[in-house]
Amino acid sequence: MSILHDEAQTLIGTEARRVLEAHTRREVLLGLLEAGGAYDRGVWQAAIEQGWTAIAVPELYGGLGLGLIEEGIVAQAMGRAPAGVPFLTGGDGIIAALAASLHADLQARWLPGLASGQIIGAVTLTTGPAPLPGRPEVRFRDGVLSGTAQAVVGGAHADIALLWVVDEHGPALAFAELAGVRREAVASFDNSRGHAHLHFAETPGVLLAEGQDAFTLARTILARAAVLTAHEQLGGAEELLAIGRDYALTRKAFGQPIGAFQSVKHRLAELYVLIEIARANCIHAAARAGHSDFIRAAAAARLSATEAYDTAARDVVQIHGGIGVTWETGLHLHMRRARSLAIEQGNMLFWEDLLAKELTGTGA
Amino acid sequence: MSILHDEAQTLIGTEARRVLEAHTRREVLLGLLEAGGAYDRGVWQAAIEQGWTAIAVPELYGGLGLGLIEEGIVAQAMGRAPAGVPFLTGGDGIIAALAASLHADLQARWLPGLASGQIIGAVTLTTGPAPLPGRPEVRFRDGVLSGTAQAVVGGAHADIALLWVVDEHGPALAFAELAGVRREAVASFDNSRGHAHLHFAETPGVLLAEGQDAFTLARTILARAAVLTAHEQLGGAEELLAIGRDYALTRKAFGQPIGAFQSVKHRLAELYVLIEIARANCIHAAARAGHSDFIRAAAAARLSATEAYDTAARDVVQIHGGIGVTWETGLHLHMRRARSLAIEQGNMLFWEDLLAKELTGTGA
Amino acid sequence: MSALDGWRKEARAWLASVAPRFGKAARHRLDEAADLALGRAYLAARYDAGFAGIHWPVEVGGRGLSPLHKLVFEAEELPFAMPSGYFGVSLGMPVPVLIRFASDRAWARERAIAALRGEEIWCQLFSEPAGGSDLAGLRTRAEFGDGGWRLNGQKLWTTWAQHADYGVIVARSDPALPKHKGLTYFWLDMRSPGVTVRPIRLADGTHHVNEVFFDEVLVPDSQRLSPVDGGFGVAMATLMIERYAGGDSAGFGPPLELFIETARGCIVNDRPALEDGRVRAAIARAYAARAGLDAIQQRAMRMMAEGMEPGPEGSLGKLVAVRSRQRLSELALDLMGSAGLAWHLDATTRDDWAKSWLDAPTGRIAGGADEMLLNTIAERILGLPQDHRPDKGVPFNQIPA
Amino acid sequence: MSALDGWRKEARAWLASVAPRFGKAARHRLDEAADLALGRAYLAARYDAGFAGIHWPVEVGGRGLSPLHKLVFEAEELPFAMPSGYFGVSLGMPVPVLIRFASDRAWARERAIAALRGEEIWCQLFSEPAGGSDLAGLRTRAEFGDGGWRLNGQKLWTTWAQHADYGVIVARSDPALPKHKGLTYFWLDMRSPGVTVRPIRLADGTHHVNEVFFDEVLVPDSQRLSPVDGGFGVAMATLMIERYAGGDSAGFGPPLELFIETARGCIVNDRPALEDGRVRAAIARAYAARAGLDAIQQRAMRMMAEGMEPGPEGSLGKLVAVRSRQRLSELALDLMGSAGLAWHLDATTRDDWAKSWLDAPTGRIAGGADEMLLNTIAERILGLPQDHRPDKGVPFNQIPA
Repeated sequence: MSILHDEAQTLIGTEARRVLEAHTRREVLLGLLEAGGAYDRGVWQAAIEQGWTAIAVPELYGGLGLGLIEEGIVAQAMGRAPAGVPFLTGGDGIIAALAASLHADLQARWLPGLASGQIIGAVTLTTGPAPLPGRPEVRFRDGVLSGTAQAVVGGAHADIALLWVVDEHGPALAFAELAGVRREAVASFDNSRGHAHLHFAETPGVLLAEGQDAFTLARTILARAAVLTAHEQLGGAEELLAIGRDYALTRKAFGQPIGAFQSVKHRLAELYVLIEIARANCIHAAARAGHSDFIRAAAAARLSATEAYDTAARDVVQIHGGIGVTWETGLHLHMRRARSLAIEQGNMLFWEDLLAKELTGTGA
Repeated sequence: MSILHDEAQTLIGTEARRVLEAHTRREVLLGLLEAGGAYDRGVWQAAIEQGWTAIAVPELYGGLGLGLIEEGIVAQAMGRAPAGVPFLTGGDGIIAALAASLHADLQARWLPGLASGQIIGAVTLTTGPAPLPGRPEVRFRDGVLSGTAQAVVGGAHADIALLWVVDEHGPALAFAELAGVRREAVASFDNSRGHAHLHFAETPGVLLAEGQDAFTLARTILARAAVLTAHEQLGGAEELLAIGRDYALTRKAFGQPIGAFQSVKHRLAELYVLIEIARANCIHAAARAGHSDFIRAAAAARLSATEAYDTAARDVVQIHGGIGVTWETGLHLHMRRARSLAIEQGNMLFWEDLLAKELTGTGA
Repeated sequence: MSALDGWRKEARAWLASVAPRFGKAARHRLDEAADLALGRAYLAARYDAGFAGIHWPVEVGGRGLSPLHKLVFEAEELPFAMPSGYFGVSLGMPVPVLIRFASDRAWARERAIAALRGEEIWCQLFSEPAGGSDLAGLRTRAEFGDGGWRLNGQKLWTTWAQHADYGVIVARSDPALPKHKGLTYFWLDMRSPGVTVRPIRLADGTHHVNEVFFDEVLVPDSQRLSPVDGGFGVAMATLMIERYAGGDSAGFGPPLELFIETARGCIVNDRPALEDGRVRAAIARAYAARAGLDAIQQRAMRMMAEGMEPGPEGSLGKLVAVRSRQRLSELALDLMGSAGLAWHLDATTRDDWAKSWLDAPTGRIAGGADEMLLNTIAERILGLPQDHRPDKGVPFNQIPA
Repeated sequence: MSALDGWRKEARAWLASVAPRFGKAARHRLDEAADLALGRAYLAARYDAGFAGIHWPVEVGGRGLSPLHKLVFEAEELPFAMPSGYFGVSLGMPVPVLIRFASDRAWARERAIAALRGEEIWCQLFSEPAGGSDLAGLRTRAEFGDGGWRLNGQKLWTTWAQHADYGVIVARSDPALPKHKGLTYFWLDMRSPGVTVRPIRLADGTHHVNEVFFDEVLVPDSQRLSPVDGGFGVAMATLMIERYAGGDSAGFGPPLELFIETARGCIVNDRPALEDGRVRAAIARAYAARAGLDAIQQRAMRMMAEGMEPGPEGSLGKLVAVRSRQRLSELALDLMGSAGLAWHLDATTRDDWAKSWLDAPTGRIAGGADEMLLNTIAERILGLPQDHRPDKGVPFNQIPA
């Protein structure tokens, strides 16, 4: 149980923050909001150069053979930026799914490209009206896929996808190349996420897991995504706290810094508390991958990080007053990201229920 | 729709507060906490002399022929005290049930005594694990009752009861004299409420309503109880706000009144907000008795008043620091009452669901 | 109540009759200029139909009816989504102040009617970069000299200044006095030389607030609406009007019915969302809060109708309603799952959760931030001490920036 | 982790072996005197078994193991409900301070061992009527003269003073200095002439805190634990020990498992309560908060074990845990319906929701009120400005009462 980062891990974090600070420009992020289906190519290039795409890929396939802890550290820095690229979480899901599958051919075909960043992967476990539905909207029959996966994160740009589908026996996990798939970009309040509907029509696909195996693997992959997303949320919340604190020290009202008023002090202190709880849960969850308590650790991280980022978005904007709601100041970049991340990997109600099921043995 | 009290109503409120202030002594209330199954006889005598027991009884039977508005005004003053007598709400329920029944004999037999306060009534709609259960614990068969009604408010002292029972066809409303019933007083954290288990064993009873009629009447009576209890909660919350405000003005820390610190100011201001919303909902609901929107108005009053009193109990104790948690200071009298009132007329989840059902047409 | 019921029916009938010309469908995909023109036409029609200035005195062109009549009309008007938003500030604050404080009554009547008919628009120039919550900390200077007052400085967050013909403004006439004391209140022509309006874009991408710059703008002394150095009281009266005018228990977001409809289409853990306890609690709580706010407002209106002073609880509406709307909007988006990610350009804060959510922080700041409202309740209603304010009683020009 | 696992097994085995003599069943219906006597016997047995002073230095009678070892033992000990509560303050704050600040090391070792064995009990005399949160505002006087210091005044909220043999105390040695500066820290014999202990009853009816009066109590200068007028620093060190010692993610209330078991027996609208979204949310949220606090504490322990300074986030446990416990206890009572009204005299805050709920406000005040903890986080961790404090730097005897 590695709950203290070692030197190498600490260095990854410091580097990631440095690189992302150097490559992130607010004007670019604001521009992305109005450019449907675009993302921050500069940051993606940096991510590739830094080897972030390779972290979880086995060394055999050109990866670094590291794991969720290191990916989480990078995700936290991405959340802080907040970066305009949505691919690392989906990439982790596909890497994990391929690694867990027995398809050595698929591994050899795709893992090197995922590691090098040449290939972008997406995952559709939480698309549509509810996460991991009992009746997925994409059908798999006779080796081909049909139906629509809705508002897939990174779907506008992905080369391959891991899909939650239904076959003759029920829900299953499938893999597909997206080259021939019709993509319909979704105009979103957080456009750089590359949300797109993927319309499958007799698209060739490969079944990775069926039945209980599919459920178990899907939950594990979703839990990994939740942990990574929680790290992003944590990073975003931290950044907002830092912004709010600085503003509270410099902005004056009634003859003193607004940070001297208890309403502002206590709001920021409460936010600090939420962030530290989220941080502790994130660090813990990343270290529990592969253990029997991983799902509950992931759920705890996800719930506390969502609460921290949501609260940060509400409260730090509020502390800023009017300046907080202008386009140019850009706090809304975090506000938008807080909401898209809250939605993308399954909403709070889903995670509350999943955790409650783990703890009580009772379903809803 | 009388949402402004008229002169007579305003006078009832002023008088009720005056009388209750004159008759309420903190030492007596503290003593009641340790005397299982006792109540504040002085206040009950005053209530009888003031005619509060007669408010809702038709004039024909020696009552005042007034309604929920006037009862609510008195309940609010009772909550403020907080009075050590739990009988008015149960009395209203029995009066309403008898008035709605076609049993002129029961009306003539009991309403005059209820009006004069010689007879104490209790209601068992919310006893047991959940309010208005589909399978009540007391059975009615061949004119007699058996089984236990759990922790009935005022049950230790009541002469008659309105009962939620099950007969051959399902849940029903029954009436019974309690003279021969074994009572088992419940040691409670709010002992003056006279909580007692009522053990029925072949006790004679009268059926008042069956089937859908029983449900409809029970809901109406429960809604009346909710409105009266909401008024009590409102009164308690108001009193706590007044206590908290006074303390914040007089207690000093760090060289100034603690009321100058925003954490204290904003806590009290938020409490004021909750109280005014509860007050508006209470006044509105009391005026809607008999209308088709009564249930939803009652639920809104109940929900907002419970939130106001709970918050007041938490926050005003907190503002007081150590002195707030001593036995002698007696803030815990309100804290205990906040919890007993929150439980007695159906918990928050019940009222949320009832209101949601009204608004959405969908059951849980 | 029957008189009011009759009024309600009348209003509904008229609104339904003009809805095809002015309502949501007619406004679909209009650009702002066309929508504003339609709005002006709507206001003229509304005036002619007798539904304008409902509770204003007849002497200034109003109908002289009760505030309840106004409330009823507005409740009926809301669902039609008429293009009346451009005139909300104008008719809500500056013109009522004019009616109350302008000494030239005939001129005030002329302005009032023009504003009611949508021919003229007024804006309110209060906030500044250095002081949002701290209104009295404003720095725009008004210096008296030849021909009147000369204004120099900058205002911020001025709603619809880009369309305004006139504005009301508070400026610092004597910086040697403590900050609340050296302020004077004027009206001015927004086309005066030296006035520059620059739009500000908000988080949701819209452009309805502005920066306004004043460079040697001449304002004759006849346009003064307060005593010299006595403008703070008039400004506070304006804000009070604003606070009461701001009554909407939905917090200017979608009605609760829309939340219920949204939830009806959603799934929580393979069951209908409306069966989920958390969703049910959110609905019940929002209803209880809104019902309370509605009851407070109705009671206030009724008291006003009976010549009584309404209680101070009238001021808490925005505080409760906008926070509640913010949370409800977040929950709606969460429930919608990936469908909640979509952004509809044409949507409004009244009919779309994403729009309502993204705009909610503006609502929590505009017209008094939450924290200021809580302070006001604590100090004015509960009588608690004022916060420590180091600038209290200090000459304005000696307060460190 | 295997060393710790071994330690955990050892602890569990020993605890199970003595549970019949000291555990919950053995304590059933004992009066306080008998329970305290049992507690002393338990502490002696615990010391002899090597589970006392686990992370204290060997030189003062401790085991010299890591804080993690202590944490593990406490987690194992908790479910047995051993009679160790009387010694919690004693071993938590005063004795560690003594170990750290007493100059007579042999004597300190003697006291430490006696305290570990339950033979002696120490109390902490800090709070006063005039200042709960404002520790430095205390008024108890210490005047130096013949034979040492003379103490006069009154302390409040002193836990278990009625059983204490010794106490540590902060008193005002120079009222002409600003309030933080004129304080001195001593230890004293609670049986000294002039010391009077009077119990205070709390809201839940229990008697574990006291008023303590000092009337010309003589304390030799050798019992001084701080420089003259330099006691505030030592007092703050004590409070820091208290804040870290106070780690319990259940907020000293029942474990989450009990909530789940309680809910398992409840019905919400004719369905099992555990299927209700609100109940599920409460369970999930409480778990997330507690898991976070546990992870923070484990990380801190691990850092300490590796010789690093743990982060400041260690101080937020009580703030989160007790508030969470308060809400969870309320919800548990609500869910139980009329069964929730019952009051069990024998119950504890660890195993009964009514008891936990009624005692929760004490938890939110003792050892630093929520508001003080938030201020500390804001000022010490986030570097935000201190509140306005009119008494800052003013000689204590010139601050208006």
